[in-house]
Amino acid sequence: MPDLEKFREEAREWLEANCPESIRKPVSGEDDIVWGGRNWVFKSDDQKIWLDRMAERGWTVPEWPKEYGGGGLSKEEAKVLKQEMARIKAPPPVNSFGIWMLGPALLKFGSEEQKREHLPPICRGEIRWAQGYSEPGAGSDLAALQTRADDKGDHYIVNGQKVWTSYADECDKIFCLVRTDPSAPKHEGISFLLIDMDQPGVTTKPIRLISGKSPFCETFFDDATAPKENLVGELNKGWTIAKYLLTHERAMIGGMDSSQVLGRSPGEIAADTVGRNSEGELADSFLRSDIARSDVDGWAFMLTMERYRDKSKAGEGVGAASSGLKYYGTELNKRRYELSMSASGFNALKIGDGIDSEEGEMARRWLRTKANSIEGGTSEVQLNIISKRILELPDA
Amino acid sequence: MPDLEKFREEAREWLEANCPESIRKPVSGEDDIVWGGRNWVFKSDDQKIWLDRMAERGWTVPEWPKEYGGGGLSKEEAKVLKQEMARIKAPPPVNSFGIWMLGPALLKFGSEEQKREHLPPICRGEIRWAQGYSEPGAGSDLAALQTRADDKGDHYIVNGQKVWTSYADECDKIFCLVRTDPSAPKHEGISFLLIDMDQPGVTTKPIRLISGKSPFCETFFDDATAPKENLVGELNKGWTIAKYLLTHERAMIGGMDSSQVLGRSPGEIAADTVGRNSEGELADSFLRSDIARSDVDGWAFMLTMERYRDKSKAGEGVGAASSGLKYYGTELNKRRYELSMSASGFNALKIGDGIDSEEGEMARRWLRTKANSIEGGTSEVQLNIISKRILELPDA
Amino acid sequence: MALVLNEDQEMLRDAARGFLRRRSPVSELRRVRDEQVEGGFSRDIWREMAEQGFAGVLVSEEYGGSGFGHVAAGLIANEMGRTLAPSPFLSSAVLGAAALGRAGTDGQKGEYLPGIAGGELITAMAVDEGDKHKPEHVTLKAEKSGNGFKLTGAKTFVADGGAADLLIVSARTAGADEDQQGVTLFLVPADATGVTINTTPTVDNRNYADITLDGVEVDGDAVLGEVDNGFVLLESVLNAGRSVLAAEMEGLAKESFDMTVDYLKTRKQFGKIIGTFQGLQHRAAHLWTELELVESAVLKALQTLDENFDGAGAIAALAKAKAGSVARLATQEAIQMHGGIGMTDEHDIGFYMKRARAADELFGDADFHAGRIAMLRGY
Amino acid sequence: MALVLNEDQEMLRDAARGFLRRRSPVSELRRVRDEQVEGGFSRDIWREMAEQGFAGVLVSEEYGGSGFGHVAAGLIANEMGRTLAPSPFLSSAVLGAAALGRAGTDGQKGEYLPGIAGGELITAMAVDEGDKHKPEHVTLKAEKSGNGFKLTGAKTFVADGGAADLLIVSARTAGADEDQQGVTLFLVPADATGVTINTTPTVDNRNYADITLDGVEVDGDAVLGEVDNGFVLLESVLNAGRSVLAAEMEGLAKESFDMTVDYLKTRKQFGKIIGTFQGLQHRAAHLWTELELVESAVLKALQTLDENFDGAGAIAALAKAKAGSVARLATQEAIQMHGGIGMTDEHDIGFYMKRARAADELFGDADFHAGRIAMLRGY
Repeated sequence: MPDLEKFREEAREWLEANCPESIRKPVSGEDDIVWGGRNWVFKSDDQKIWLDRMAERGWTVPEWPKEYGGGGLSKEEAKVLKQEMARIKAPPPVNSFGIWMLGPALLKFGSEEQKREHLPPICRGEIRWAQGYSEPGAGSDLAALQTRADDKGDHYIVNGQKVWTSYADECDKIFCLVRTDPSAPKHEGISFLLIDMDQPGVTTKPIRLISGKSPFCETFFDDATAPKENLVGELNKGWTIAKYLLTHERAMIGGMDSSQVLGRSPGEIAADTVGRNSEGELADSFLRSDIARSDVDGWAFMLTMERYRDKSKAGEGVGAASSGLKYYGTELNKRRYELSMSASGFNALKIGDGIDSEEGEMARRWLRTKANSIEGGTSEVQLNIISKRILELPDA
Repeated sequence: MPDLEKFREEAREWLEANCPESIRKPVSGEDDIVWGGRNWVFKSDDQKIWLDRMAERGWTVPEWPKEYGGGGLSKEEAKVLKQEMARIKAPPPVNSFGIWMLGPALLKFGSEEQKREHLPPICRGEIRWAQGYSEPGAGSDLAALQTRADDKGDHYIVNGQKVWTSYADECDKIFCLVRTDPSAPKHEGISFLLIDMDQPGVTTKPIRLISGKSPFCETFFDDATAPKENLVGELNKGWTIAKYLLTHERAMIGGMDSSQVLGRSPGEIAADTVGRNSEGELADSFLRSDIARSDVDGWAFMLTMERYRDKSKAGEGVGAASSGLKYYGTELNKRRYELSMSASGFNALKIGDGIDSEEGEMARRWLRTKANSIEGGTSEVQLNIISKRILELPDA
Repeated sequence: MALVLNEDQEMLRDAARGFLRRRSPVSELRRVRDEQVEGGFSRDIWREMAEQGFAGVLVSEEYGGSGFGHVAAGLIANEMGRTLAPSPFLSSAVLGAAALGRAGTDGQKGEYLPGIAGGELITAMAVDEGDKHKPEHVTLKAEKSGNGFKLTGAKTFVADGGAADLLIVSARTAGADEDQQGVTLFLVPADATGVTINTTPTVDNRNYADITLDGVEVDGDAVLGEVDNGFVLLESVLNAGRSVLAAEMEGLAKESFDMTVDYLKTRKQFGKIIGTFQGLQHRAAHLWTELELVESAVLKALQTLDENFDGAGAIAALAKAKAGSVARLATQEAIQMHGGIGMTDEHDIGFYMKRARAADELFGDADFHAGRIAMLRGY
Repeated sequence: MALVLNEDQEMLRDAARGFLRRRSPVSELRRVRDEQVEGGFSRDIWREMAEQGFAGVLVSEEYGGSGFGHVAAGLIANEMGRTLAPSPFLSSAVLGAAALGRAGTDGQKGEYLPGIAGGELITAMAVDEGDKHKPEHVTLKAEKSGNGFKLTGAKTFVADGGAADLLIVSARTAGADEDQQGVTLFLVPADATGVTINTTPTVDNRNYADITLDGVEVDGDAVLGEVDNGFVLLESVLNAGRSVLAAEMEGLAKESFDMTVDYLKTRKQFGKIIGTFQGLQHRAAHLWTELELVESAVLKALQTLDENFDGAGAIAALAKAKAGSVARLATQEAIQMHGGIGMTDEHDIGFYMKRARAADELFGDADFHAGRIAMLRGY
């Protein structure tokens, strides 16, 4: 494919010319991540320059159509661009739930007007979106949500509470699942609604986790309003969009590379703390066998992600199998962190003064992994999905 | 307690005088086990002498009342007798399902006439009993049994099929759960009935297991008869007796000592096949850690049996906790044998010509352990019992 | 001895439970954390505990304790595990009292034991030097110096090191770095010249310290037990500590299990009480059996300590191994079964998982002790 | 290469499946066992398999094979796993063909490969000497003798050793017992003077042999590859065998899983289809994810062999490790979920568990290969 190589050359040249030197480095902390939005404060001028230049070219979302602010690139071109960015250690110009979640939903289910209104500001990092799915009473049973949007002619009045809304306290808008028909069966009275955060009826409260400070918030709607045109897709058909995005999210959460823990493998960590015997093996039989087995599973898991990607490319759908990835990947990640903690010993137990301290990175990450098998659908829910949709085992 | 020490002296003296020298040795094979019954052929004269002398003293069933052929000993005395027998390696004079299962049931639920008729021949090893609980269609759902006993005035006519009836092809009689009221809810139409095997309506067929030849049979009832006086306990209340005996059986199966496999621990076996490193540890990290963890669990399990015995002695019931022993003990046993097989390597895979060969003891026992977590109520059933009766979790 | 509690022991347990639920529920640990209480526990509550007899449970009556013994100590620890009560019970009332009671001269006993029993004197064991427990790895040097010794080196992860008045320090007086022979125990006042104590906040919000000794001078009276032969003493004292710590883990594992079973009985999902889901029922039932095994191993270890203190090595290893692995499993399952709410700092359940991990690590984790059992069995 | 099958491969798989279900269902293994068929498989069926192209899948067209390669060999093995088809496919068509194809002289290839591809010549690899797989442990001695060598020693657990016409034997020509250097591979006719072959019936009812070589004389042409440098060759040939054996285990694990899921959908207990019990559903769903991982690892290993035969060590270890542990788990779960009926010899499911264990053990069990991966990663 000479075209692709030509594209690679152009991309490389452009990136060399346009990516500021100061930000060409691996992402190492919160300060290196740009989320955008009205409240955003760039940590450096170069961050802003980089975002603006990339946005202008449509490369903050390379595969989205050009008319909505994307780059209009093919999958292959987008992959080349990613490789070339990685080559010079160029970070993503902007991260956001708008890019990962809302954009794909609007592209698939949104009206032409909605796409034109909401997608360009996402591409340019001007509007930051939060996700409003979960509710305190609902948990894994997402469709049991109670937040209601009552029809008031040209707008909805929204009342209720969402939980696990990441960064809601810093976001401009939120996409929500709301109940628009309380009398319908629970999956059939739900709609997908876009709501402005910047109004008196919306308030947020941060959630502290067992691992300390977190991006999560509770978000409260108290007679909040949203215009009718903010309804995405059909009225009472929001569950379809929710399912689409959940599958999307599952693949993301399950697919996290878990072979390394803070840049080192559990085997390397253990070699430092327990040493090796005369055969060169870890001196601790227990750690050695547990780590080796987890490495076997980790490698086979990565190959499974590769195989699913290749299957998708070959036109075969992966479907409910994404539940398998989500389940296995998150359980594996927990296991990895348990092993890394054991390999590190006393040192990893140190966590700094106060629950919100920045110290104790290993322990905080270990604690944080425990949510992996809960968020985006618990492990138990994934097993139910596999059992029903793939194995076709009967309902009780 | 000087009385107990006096009893010990007497017992020791009597055993020394009456236990034939030739049979004072550990039980090492089928030939060393006496089951009794009309069809029994003793492997030596001394086996018969030993049985007759012990039976005369009531010591084949030391704790049963004297009037039914037992020894009338207290728990403590019976324990002393067992210790003294072990001291000189005296084997049990007779084994039987009559002693382990039917006897306790008759003592608790039988009429005076039934006790006088059936217990003494058990004590003397004259009548050998089989157990007829399971049916092919019922499995774990024992109460779903279909074998019917129809009331014909002074007798019942029995039709149906039992499975997993140990040694039924060599037994004289069988105690069965039968359905006496097909219209009642399934637990309420079951009775406990004693049936003669020696009649045209009863036939048996041995069952071959994955481990080869087995004592199990299928037993078929085709218009078999049983007199009314053979009904134990109340009509249609047989489930009560069944539950009593199941708890009894569970404790027996779960309580098998699983720390040794053919006289050697998995750790010893592995030391021979994989050797040791310079620290004296097994050279194979995987086997070492798995075996050590299984030894930890095995020891803690044995202490739990000890604790439950002590609790019983102290007057606290163990109740549904026997399900915990059954579950844990059988799963542990399976794990032990898996480890022993892995530790033994190629050698343990050898099994001799033909499925019924006597060779390949290790492999055959390994295969046989797989039934431990099925027979006497599957592991899943035990977990259900714990969940409901101990944790009091609600029904679906 | 029958493997059950007698009536006195049951009464003691009930009393401890009542006191701890009232005076040191989980909210007390949370307070200690949030207010960054110095030393990691409330001195007032520790004094009340001492009045309850907790601090003197292993100190003989002669020195102001009750001498109830290790089963009693385990019952108290078990209840402390249930409420995650922060206190120097393990360091001072168990390790300190056992070490001094076992090997102290009359002078040493008279000087320290009444203070321990009264809750006024707090001791801490300074054993480890690396990131994993390895008591024979002793490089902290004690050189003869005048009538006494000069100690130089560093210890890590000393439980209650930041609150201790008296440190019990393992030091090398002879032999190579990993030899058991040549280890000596010393009593070192925490305020001695040359002692630096840095507390290290940890996931379980208890109080640990890294301690440096820079040419600390002590006199001959500071030796606890025999010179060069301290390792056997150290091990038997640690075995008491491990067994009591196992009892604490038993308590915390059971409490988190009870909380979880309660939650399963009330939480609804998909229109059903989640406790009706067989997937969760079976995991809960399995955990119950594991907890039964822990109870047996722990009780046997404690009884053995009361009967034959020095012969309790293997059974202490069993108790610590089994309690450690099951406490970790139980608390991890507790979080998963609680779902999102269990991940929030607002809910107590996370505190149990954090303590389980730190307690497992302290004085040898489950694998360390399973490995000891393997060595004892010849593999 | 994309980690999916292409159309040709799918066609090959479907053809193999059709043939094996028809000609060698599980009842054929049962027949071989019950009738104690010599060699452990039917020569007639093996000839038919050769006609289907199974025997020549790794033999180049020049020597009468199809040269389809390792992915193809794996697909055939996978289907053989599904029906537990007894045949010398692994020993002869994979190990024999790979060894000769890789290292044979033109003369050796011309002499043996056409026979292998045609199914007339059966080879077997004689590697192990102890009870656990350890290919570098070679004490069978090959001493120079005239123009050739004299071989003395014993091998154990030689798959298809009782049916083989030609043995490929690892022998020590230099170095110490466990050195990799100094190992040489020899081609030894099974009927050579001094060769004693004792077949050992095993749980999987396949054909293994203990083989003794008592001063067996072979000439220089019997050396396969280089003298003293045979270990690298042996390892790469074994890696092909391990990967294909992993594919067989994938097949048998999946078949036993499918049988079990079908059973869960029909068997009733307590008035309900047992497949409705969430306890069993979750275990089945977990197994399904494990089987997905096996499929990925096995396919990657086979593809790697086709691309870079000598570089497939680590991935072959992964495939064998993952397939071995999951095949054992899957077949054990299959028995438990089948309940009593699964314990009877009459039911086929037990055969799957027996084969899973023997196949796991052959050429290194799951732990052996996890250990190799650990060594490669530096621990």
